[in-house]
Amino acid sequence: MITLKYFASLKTIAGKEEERLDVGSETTVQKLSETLLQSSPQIGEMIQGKKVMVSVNQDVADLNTVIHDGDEVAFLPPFSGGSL
Amino acid sequence: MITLKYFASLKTIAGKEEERLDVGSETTVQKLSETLLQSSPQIGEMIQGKKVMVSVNQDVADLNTVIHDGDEVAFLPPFSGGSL
Amino acid sequence: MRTIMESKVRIQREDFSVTGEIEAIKKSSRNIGGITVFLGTGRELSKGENISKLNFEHYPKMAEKKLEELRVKAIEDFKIIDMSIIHRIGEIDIGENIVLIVAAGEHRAETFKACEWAIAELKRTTPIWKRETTSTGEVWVQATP
Amino acid sequence: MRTIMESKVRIQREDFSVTGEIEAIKKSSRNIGGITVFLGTGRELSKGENISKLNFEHYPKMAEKKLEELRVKAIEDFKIIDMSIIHRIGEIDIGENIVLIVAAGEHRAETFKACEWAIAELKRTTPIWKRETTSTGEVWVQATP
Repeated sequence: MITLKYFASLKTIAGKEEERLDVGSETTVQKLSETLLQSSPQIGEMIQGKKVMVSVNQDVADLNTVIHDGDEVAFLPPFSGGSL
Repeated sequence: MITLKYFASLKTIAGKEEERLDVGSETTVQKLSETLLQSSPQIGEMIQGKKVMVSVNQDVADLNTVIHDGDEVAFLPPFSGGSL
Repeated sequence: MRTIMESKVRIQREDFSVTGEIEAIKKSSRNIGGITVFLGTGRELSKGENISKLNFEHYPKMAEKKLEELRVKAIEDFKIIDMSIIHRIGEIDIGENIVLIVAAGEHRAETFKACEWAIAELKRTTPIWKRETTSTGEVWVQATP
Repeated sequence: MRTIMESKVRIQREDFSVTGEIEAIKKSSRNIGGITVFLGTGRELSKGENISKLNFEHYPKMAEKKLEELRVKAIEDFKIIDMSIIHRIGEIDIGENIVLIVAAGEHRAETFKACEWAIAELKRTTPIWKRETTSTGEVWVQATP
């Protein structure tokens, strides 16, 4: 089981903040995005189109990053901290 | 009568903070420095050698600046405010 | 050691004291001659629209980790003595403090460079998001220049 | 009007509050998004010598006039919203505040530029002098880079 986290505008798009997903013992960001294309097409497209950043265990990831059982994967829209 | 003001290191060199001098109704910084070469040779040389800045009525002056009766002339060593 | 490090990088709901943070960083060294501070505050106007309030959300753990990496890199790269970074989350009114970066060094030049780099880098790399509330509704700010 | 202008440029013996000055400048506009602050403090080491205390002297009237000119020019040239400049005189201990420049603007870039320009220009044009007391005596600092 891995944990998926959605932030900011993605929470509204995904309709949730967090979900748990069984992906077996190992997968990749690319494969996860393909899975999501079924369940949350908009999110899956944003990942593949690099409209959102993906992190695995709080580290920035790319499509080839390997995801292990127990990992925390987060979908991060463009940041806007810092006030201006 | 004009007022001469000495600041920082120049106070020690001149041996005073302020003095009053009769220069007639009009003179120049150049002529004043020549007068000072007699009374305070080191100060006179520093003015002519541009080691100190001169102000007339709080405005930066040069050797040609005219000084009128009643003016305040100050001798300003290089500034060192601002902490570093 | 760990508590000191953590206190120099914080994400918090409550406001902070600029004077308090400066005095805290002064304790790092008796050789600090220049301190450059950047303070980001909530402004009323954004792209021509009037904002009534702001809301900041962050990715806990990752945001703090990014800020700490940023702090360490700023100290090393710009050869400054110390840096602290604080970002508020939650609801922020117009005029209120949002983010604070304090860069302390021996001389001023490197503290200006470090401080300006740090705020730009924070915006680029730290998972914090802003939601603006205007008369027409709420919107997540997607990209800031 | 005159009292407001004067309060934004001050030369004084007593310490100042950075938070207090920031809050004062925030009152200038609800459209301030970035505030860059430079704080100069007394450092212990100068050209390899240990300093026990500092003393600042100024040319009254001329120094205030130069600071006000500098403030007006910074606001105009860098298109910032407001600036305040405070310089302390008299005896200053190591670690104490010496000089404060607060530059407030809509965006951060211009406030960094204005603040850095202002402190450099202050050193160049404002008749304020520093005397350092070390173990070997007192010396007027003649030129600082």
